[in-house]
Amino acid sequence: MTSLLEVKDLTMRFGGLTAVDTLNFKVEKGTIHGLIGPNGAGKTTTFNMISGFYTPSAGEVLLRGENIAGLPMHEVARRGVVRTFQHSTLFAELTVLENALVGTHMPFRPNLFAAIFGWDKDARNGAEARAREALTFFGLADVGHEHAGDLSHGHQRALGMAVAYASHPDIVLLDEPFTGMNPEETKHMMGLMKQLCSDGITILLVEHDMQAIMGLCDNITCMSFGKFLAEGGPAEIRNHPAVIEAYLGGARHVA
Amino acid sequence: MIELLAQTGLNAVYAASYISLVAVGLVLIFGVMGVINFAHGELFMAGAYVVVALYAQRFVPFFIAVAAGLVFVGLLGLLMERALFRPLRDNPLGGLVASIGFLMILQALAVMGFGVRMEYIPPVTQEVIAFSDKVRLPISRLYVIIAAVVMLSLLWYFLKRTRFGWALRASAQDPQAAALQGISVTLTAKIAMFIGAGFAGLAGALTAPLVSVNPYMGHSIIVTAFIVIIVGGVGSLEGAVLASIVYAFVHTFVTTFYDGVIADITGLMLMLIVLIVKPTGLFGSADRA
Amino acid sequence: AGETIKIGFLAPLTGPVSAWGKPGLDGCTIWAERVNAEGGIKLEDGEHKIEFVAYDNEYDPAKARTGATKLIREDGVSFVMMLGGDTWPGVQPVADRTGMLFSTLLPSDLSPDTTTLVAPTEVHPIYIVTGVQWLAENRPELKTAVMCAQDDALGLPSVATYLAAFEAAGIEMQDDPLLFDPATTDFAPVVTRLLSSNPDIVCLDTCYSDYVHPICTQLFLQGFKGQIISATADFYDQMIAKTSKEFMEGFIFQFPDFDDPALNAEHINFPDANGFYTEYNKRYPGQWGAVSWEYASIMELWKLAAEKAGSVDPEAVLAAMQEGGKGQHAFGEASWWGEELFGIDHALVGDWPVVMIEDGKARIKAFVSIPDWYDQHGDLLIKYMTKYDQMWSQRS
Amino acid sequence: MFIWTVIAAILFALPNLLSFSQQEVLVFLTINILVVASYRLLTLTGEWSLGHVVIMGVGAYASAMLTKSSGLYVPLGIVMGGVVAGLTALALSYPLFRMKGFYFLIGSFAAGEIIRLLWKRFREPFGGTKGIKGIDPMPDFSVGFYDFDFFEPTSYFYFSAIVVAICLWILWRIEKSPIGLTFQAVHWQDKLAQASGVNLRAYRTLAFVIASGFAGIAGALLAHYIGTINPNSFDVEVMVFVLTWAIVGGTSTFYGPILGCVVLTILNEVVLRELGLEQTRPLIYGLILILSILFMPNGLESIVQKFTRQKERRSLRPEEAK
Amino acid sequence: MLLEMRDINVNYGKISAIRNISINVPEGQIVTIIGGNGAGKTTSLRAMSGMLPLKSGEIHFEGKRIDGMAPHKIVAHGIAHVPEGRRIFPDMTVEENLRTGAFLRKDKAKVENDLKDVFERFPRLHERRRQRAQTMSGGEQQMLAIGRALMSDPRILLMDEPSMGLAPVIVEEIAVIVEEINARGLSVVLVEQNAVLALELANYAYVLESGNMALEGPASELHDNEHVRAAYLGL
Ligand SMILES: Nc1ncnc2c1ncn2[C@@H]1O[C@H](COP(=O)(O)OP(=O)(O)OP(=O)(O)O)[C@@H](O)[C@H]1O
Ligand SMILES: Nc1ncnc2c1ncn2[C@@H]1O[C@H](COP(=O)(O)OP(=O)(O)OP(=O)(O)O)[C@@H](O)[C@H]1O
Ligand SMILES: [Mg+2]
Ligand SMILES: [Mg+2]
Repeated sequence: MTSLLEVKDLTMRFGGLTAVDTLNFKVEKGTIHGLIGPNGAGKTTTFNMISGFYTPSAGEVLLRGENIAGLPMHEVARRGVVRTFQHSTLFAELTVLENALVGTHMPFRPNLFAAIFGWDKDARNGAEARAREALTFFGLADVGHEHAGDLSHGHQRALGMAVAYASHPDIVLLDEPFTGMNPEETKHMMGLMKQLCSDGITILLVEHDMQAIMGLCDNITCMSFGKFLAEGGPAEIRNHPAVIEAYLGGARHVA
Repeated sequence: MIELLAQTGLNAVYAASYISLVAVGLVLIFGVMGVINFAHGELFMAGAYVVVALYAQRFVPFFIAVAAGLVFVGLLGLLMERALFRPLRDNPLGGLVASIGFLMILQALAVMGFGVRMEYIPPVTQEVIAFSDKVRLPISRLYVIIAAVVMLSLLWYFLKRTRFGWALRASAQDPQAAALQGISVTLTAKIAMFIGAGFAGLAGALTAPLVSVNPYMGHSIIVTAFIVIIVGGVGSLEGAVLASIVYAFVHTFVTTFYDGVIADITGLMLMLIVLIVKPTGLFGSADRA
Repeated sequence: AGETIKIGFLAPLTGPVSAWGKPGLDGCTIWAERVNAEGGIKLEDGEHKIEFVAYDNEYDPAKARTGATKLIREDGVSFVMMLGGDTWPGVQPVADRTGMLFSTLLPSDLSPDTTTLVAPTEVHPIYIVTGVQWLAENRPELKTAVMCAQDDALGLPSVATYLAAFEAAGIEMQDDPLLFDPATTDFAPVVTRLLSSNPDIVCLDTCYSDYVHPICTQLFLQGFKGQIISATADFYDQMIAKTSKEFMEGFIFQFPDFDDPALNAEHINFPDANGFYTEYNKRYPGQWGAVSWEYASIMELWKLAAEKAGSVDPEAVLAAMQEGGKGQHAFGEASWWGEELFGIDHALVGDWPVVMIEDGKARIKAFVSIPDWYDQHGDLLIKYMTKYDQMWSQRS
Repeated sequence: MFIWTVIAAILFALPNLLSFSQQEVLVFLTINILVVASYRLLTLTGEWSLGHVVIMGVGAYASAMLTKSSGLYVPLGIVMGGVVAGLTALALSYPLFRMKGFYFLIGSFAAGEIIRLLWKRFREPFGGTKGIKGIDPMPDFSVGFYDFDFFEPTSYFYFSAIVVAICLWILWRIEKSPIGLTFQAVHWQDKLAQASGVNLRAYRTLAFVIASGFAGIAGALLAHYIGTINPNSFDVEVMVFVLTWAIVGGTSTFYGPILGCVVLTILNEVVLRELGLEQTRPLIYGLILILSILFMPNGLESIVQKFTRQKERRSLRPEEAK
Repeated sequence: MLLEMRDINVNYGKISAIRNISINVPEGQIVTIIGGNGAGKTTSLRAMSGMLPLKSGEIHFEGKRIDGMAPHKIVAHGIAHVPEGRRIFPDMTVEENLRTGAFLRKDKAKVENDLKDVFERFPRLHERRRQRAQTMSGGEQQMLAIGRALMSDPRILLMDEPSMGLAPVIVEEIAVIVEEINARGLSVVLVEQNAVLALELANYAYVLESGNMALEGPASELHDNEHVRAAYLGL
């Protein structure tokens, strides 16, 4: 059986530097998969290659067996791979509802002539319904008319996920969604992700917050200096000597 | 033929000189203030009018008038910084509109002060270095070449060898973070505006006896300067100088061997081709666009 | 005295082309003061003062149209003077509809479609043939020429005319005319190219003074020693100062200073040219140029016609102006002409002065007849005009 | 609906309240409204072009040439002007949309200058520097109760106002549609938009082509009114005016740029001229630009917004009281 | 008292961000400010380094009043700020970024020494000293921002969430750094979401809640405070 997403010998070179080096891992459908590693290990670069932001120097990105490496970002998105960004990247000047509506771009592709003459009532209603559904899912239903830039930090994070959710993704790539959150908010966010997952959406997660990683992931891949280091469940990874050495350290300050 | 090539080469060196003075000023201002100074051509014009007012009408020695041109236009730059660009720091489109307004004002003031007619400026010197009968470099043009080389070298030294260069780059990239390193962003902005505008004024003042000085003379120079800084890569001083040289040679040679209108089209095509091949110009980096 | 008569002045007064409008308005102001001081214009119903109403068209056809509407329909002017060029086609529908009498400096605006537009002073660029003819007659040793021109609406017809004139005079062109962009400021490359073929004559075409001055300076600095011919040489004293008296000696062009004694001659129709020149220079020192007197001379023509007609009704004035196919041109009686080139005989053509710089001062050397030249060489002119798409039927 | 009827009635009455030359200004103003409104559509995607006025010129040239040479019916020519302008934009989008921001700004300027140089250089068929004269006017016709005489500014105003109103309606529909939203998304966060499946290049091009098409229609309207066009009618100075209208008016609402166009045109063409400030006009206009941007950084629209918001609040209060 | 903030109020436009905040930083101590999102921690730090104008209140540094001064003047007094969001200079190389941190310093030899120091602490920065800062990974940029602040040889270091985006091993390293520079006599103001870490390091702590000062006290006391444990430590 093919996995939902598989990277095969994925490699990215910047000049003389090999940021990602023949990396291999598989993400199974319906799971939350963690990708961890020291700073500069190549996690964001891997995300960028999967999502089409970079074209890999070598290797393949297989989505349900189809190689999507090198496709432009919007094409990758249309195949069901949707990413969110480090920091809260949102349409700050648009309202929350409008943000979510942009997210419905793929399921309800706008049509110019229909839009002018108003023949797209169904599509618009459908898009709005989906957008509201996404907002409700992430507890944002009440703030739909506010500008995204005015939202609190936590709400902005939730909105970022709602935008992704609205586009009916098969798999979402989340890059450090927990940064800048206090333990309370982290817990809330973890709840949201579990909901996403139970909604049938696969998650690939990069994070340095071990509370979140260990609490969420079914499977964790650890990389270091661009290379595969270890893989396994949270318990396994937590106690993996190489991972402790390269990444976790004494974990004196980590929950 | 050799002579024609040599003379054309000399013509091109001169053109490269004044174009690069103007273009470098424009880049400096864009780099630090983040606005496109549409009034840059009019600063050039203002420099020329200083020479009209002092040298042509009041018989102040030419080089003193040129220095005055540099300083006066530099001060205009400071005025723009204080009155327009500082209040509009977070509003690049606003800065653009303000510079357009300033352009109109400068033009109108020139018309009111001096009339629309071309101004007369007595020649500074009529001496010519004659390499041969057909290869001649007028001293007045040599002044421009020397001034460009000297001023650009000084600027280069100033930027690379003094802390100001750091300050300039840092405040261009992130003014707030620059302030946190102890850099006075306002001072940096003032210096950049003074130098940027002053260079335009210097170019205008020096070339004033060689061109027809009128209130609308800024237009063609700014069009050229725009092309040049785009080809060079916005924000890159080296790029601006290199592109000035390339543009001046291409334009001058095409003018001499074909004609002036073809030269304009060639210049623009050159720019489009550079941009198609490298959308950020020769020296530009992708993220500053 | 009766009601004041208003004359529209519809030309660029601001912007880059304003040098073609503003000095003309200044000249007209002086002209009007002089006429009004003598009581004004004498019509059937008595004397009337004259007043100019100006509208700045910024050399934009749309604004010119607005201006024409305002002048005619709101200010009630009796005659509208324009620079013409780009702005005329915008005004043309207004002229056709209102029947207002218009004048232009540029006869290339003429066409049979509009019967109320006249080009009564500067029959640009046809008059330049006189300079070439005079040069060929008086300096037969000059055999070869080169030419440059700005690539615009004035440059091209005049290129065609000079080519015809040189061919008629048996002077050989050594190179195709060199066209440059009107925005050019550095003329060294242009001059280098011109001089590369060692010509006897350098022809500057109808360059504006913004071009003539730097080109001459460059010719001087790049060591040219031959003959220069140009349509205009406004502010030639400055050119002399920028080059040298010797260099400019013998420079030929077509626009006299109005203190020239030759303008006191009986056949000249510009009243007290010398006095006008003095007054103009007093008020606008250093601003005298071709444009300064041309609009005023059109007014003089109009005034004579209006007085003859006894009214300012445009139709009547035009009829009086053109009575017998003759008109009172500034430089003497002339004929209404132009059918072949412009499709209509609305250009006033007669003698035109050939001016030469002698000992640092412009002097009229001769008045040469344009119609005579045309009778002999008209086919050449038409050939080149056709080549440069300048015939009225070619104008799109 | 009622409000639109009132506006229509006012527009109908408007020319009769004006002097002849003001009627002329009104015609040009109407056309310019379409120019800024179409420009706004492009700026929705965050790109500021300096070639918009040249594209408008492409429409003008196309319509003028088609009606002149092949005798195309003028209204069809106007539509074709829009089509040709749109197609030109489509061709230009290939090189131009490799650039962004400042590069696009100057790149579009260069592309425009090349087009203008081509007009100047090729007397056949573009007429060279003199451009095209004697462009066919709109053929007069009668609708029973009103005789359209297109020499009269009033008639042409009614005609162009109808055309412009239709165009504005379409532009407005687009802006308020999911497509308009996508344009804004492309502007504010192009990466996030892309991650939502938006084809950036396609949407940028779409906005450019639509905006250019309407600019082309505006150009054609202008050409058939004045009867002449030349390369200088579409030079960067005109562009600068469009740019200042759009920015001084404001960039956050549909009506902002239109407001800027109306207010600045009235100030420049009517008020300053009436004050007899013929020759100091550029000076005062420049001052107005600077002061308005300094004191209204969010544009004229911000005043309107303040006003309407106050109204909203006022109308809310009684409900709160309940 | 090295740094003293008295009754500070700061507004963003019309919106009040912090109200009547007083914070004292004694010489040689580590002080932490904790609080939820939007509590006003960043705002407080920005007020200290002069990046935001005060609505009211006073700030004294070594007895001199510094509020109202331009930020670059305040920095010259010896205040270094690791800003939220890193704010590195994207087009400069790593080394250039670090040297910009020493912009005001004249003691060349010591600057070189400090540079070596930073490179030793963050070998990754040394390895990449010629790389354009923008292309560094998120965590690498954070290291760079901290290194840059250290390069100014400050008297007091304001750190806004220094552990953000860093791998657990590096977070430990940061803790070590803070302890070490503190041992050298530097004062530190630490803003952290990772309250466990912050309270462990700090001598004294302030708790902000939606712009108001909710609690303050010695760090060890707050660590045992019920409310703090529930709200910020996730216990
Ligand atoms: N455009 C680039 N040019 C050169 N080097 C780059 C470029 N982009 C990334 N790198 C380098 O590649 C390595 C991997 O970077 P990446 O951003 O993938 O790390 P990461 O695992 O996401 O780290 P972090 O946890 O700190 O975010 C880093 O060392 C980085 O400096
Ligand atoms: N630039 C700004 N403009 C307007 N309001 C702002 C701005 N920056 C912050 N605020 C508001 O000021 C308040 C305090 O924000 P501040 O950034 O100081 O919080 P913080 O405690 O640092 O939060 P975080 O943990 O999210 O960094 C918040 O309500 C925030 O929304
Ligand atoms: Mg990363
Ligand atoms: Mg903060």
